[in-house]
Amino acid sequence: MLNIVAAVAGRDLKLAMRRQADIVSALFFFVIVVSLFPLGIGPEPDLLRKLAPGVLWVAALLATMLSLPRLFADDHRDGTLEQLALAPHPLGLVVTGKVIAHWLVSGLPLALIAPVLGIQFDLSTDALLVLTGAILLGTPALSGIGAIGAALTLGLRGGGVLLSLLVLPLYIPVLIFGAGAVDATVSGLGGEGHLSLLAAMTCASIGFAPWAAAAALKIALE
Amino acid sequence: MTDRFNLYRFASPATFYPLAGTLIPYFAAIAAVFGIAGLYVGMLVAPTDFQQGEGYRIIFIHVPASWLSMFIYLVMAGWAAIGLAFNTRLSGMMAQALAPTGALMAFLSLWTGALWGKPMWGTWWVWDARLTSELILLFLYIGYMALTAAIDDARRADKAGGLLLLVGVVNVPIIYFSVKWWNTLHQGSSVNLTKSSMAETMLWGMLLMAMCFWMYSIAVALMRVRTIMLERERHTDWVKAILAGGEQ
Amino acid sequence: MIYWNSFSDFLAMGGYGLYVWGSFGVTAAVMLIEPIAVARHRKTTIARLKRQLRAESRTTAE
Amino acid sequence: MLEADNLECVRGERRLFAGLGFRLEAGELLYLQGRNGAGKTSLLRMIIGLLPPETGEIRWKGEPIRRAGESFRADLCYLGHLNAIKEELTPLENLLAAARLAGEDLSEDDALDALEQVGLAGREDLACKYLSQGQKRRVALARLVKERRPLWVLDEPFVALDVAAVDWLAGLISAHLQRGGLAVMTTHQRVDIPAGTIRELRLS
Repeated sequence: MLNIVAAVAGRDLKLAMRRQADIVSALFFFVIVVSLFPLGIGPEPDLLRKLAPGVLWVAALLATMLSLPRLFADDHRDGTLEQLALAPHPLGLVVTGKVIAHWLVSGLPLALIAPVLGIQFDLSTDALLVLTGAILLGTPALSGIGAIGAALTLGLRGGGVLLSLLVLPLYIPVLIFGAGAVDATVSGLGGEGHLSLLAAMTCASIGFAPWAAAAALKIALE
Repeated sequence: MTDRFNLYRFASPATFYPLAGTLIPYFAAIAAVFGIAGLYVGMLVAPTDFQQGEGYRIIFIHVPASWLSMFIYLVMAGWAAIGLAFNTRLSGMMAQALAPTGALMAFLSLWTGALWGKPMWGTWWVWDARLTSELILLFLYIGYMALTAAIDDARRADKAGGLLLLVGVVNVPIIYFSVKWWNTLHQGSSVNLTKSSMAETMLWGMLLMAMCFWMYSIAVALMRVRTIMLERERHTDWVKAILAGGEQ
Repeated sequence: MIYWNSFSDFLAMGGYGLYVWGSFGVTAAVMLIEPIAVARHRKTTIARLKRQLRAESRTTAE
Repeated sequence: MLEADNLECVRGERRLFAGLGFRLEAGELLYLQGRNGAGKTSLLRMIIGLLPPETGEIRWKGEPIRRAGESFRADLCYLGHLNAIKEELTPLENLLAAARLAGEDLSEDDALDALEQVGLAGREDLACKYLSQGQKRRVALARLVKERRPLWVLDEPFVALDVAAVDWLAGLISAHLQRGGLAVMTTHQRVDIPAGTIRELRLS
């Protein structure tokens, strides 16, 4: 069972490594969007500190959205998806592998670069730590929920825009608790509660979302 | 066994189409009766609210519209579950027929909420948990309609839309509680709908209006589902017979 | 039984007239326009399907 | 072993076929014929279980394939008209990855051997995007060399192959049938398969 998850994740990672430009451009998108905000709203540290959690999280959502349309589209176009659906294991496990690989190349880099961007917003060390932790904990849920949207819009006209329309409303709880964790730390309340809720949401969506996405893929393959 | 047989029979578009046609005028008439009664009680009989003055009368459409917007989403998800489990053709058509009405109810809820908020809270929009959730619900409706519209094959549209509805229905409570929690954290209790002990006539007015909205939604959805049926089943004999028979 | 003293009182809604009637007006408009739009859509659909049916029967007859 | 009864296929608004059935035993090959749009590919997709039939049922070893699920898919090898290879990976990597994802153990020696048989010796380490159309098809076909699953479903396997490759593939399918395997395939060109019983099904 773990074999197949590892096999799929390993193959997707290998493919991503041969196409590093995709990872790098999503990351740069994140950096640029976040850096635009101080230019737009002014350099007052107090204001920036207040806005930082929201800005960083919204940018993280958008950066995740960028890579989602390709999650299944490449495999669909070259026929690999059919082979995956015909393999003698549950399709949900295959999707789990793909979601893990997606997180490793989209969510994880965001978490690693987020503290650097947080410094632009004059966040304290505590807040930077919580920010990294929140993005680490929350982004797997984004990949999981996003997989459902990517599977539902597979092969459709204007799939990318439609995907954002379907997925962004479902991202709201992650946004609220992710930004809330940093916010609470900035205002000295402690973000542990938020972080544990984020972790719970991530566990739930990693367990549930791949199966919903697998059902959507089967519909798309009919 | 006969019950089961009948259920299946009504689930077939060929039997449901004429049945819906007969039912629509009744639902429309019931909606009108409830509407008149509700407006009479709500607008003419009910006394003013001691806190909110006459402005509270918006409640007679705001609350029914909000209820219906949530209720219709649940009903659509129910149809979706039936459709995915039993592969019935009617389910997807019903879900699609209900979606625009549900979206309109969500819109009305937001619109009346804004018009209520302005005199009461001094602002058109507050990030109140209820209003925010209602906005997200509207997004979910729009997402569903956009998805089903983007898929050319009707059966695939039904199944994909159904799956989205089920995912949405799981998420709605999560979204509601996270927004609520976020809201209390940020706003404190400054904005709170005061739960004034509602006069009995007011409650009656609200219930009557809710019944009116409910019956109205059924009537419109049935109208819409009949068109969808004709379109989807245009190659079947029963539709050809109807078209040849010159029905308006 | 009726609560209002005069019709102009009713219209003014204790100063909230704009908001109350704005809500009720838009709701009434929506509930009027929606069935009309659905009925019109139905009519055009039926007309189009009839045309298609005629075109089909003509091609099969030939 | 493979039976289908009363299959009906509706795509969009069109009914492609109805009341279709067949039986296929070990060592037999089923040719699906018919003009474009007759539903050949749809029937193949029904047989592999991706497309549920409107009515009717397909059984493998007596059990409906929808119920058999994974145990049916463990007996199935499908080659679609898409190659299912990754442009960024080398032929060798493609072959090994495909085997792993299909839940099989394929040693590197076996994979190299298969690539040699399809005439790709010396190109094992070149990313597939540098290969020609025909060579890419050969990478896809290389999967069949070590394939020992009993049921092969092949969609237009001879397209884009030169004469020598067509003969080689015909020999491969023959060997599969001789081992007691079953094969279902669509093809425009008649190719002589030297062994096994050949059945035909014409979709109109």
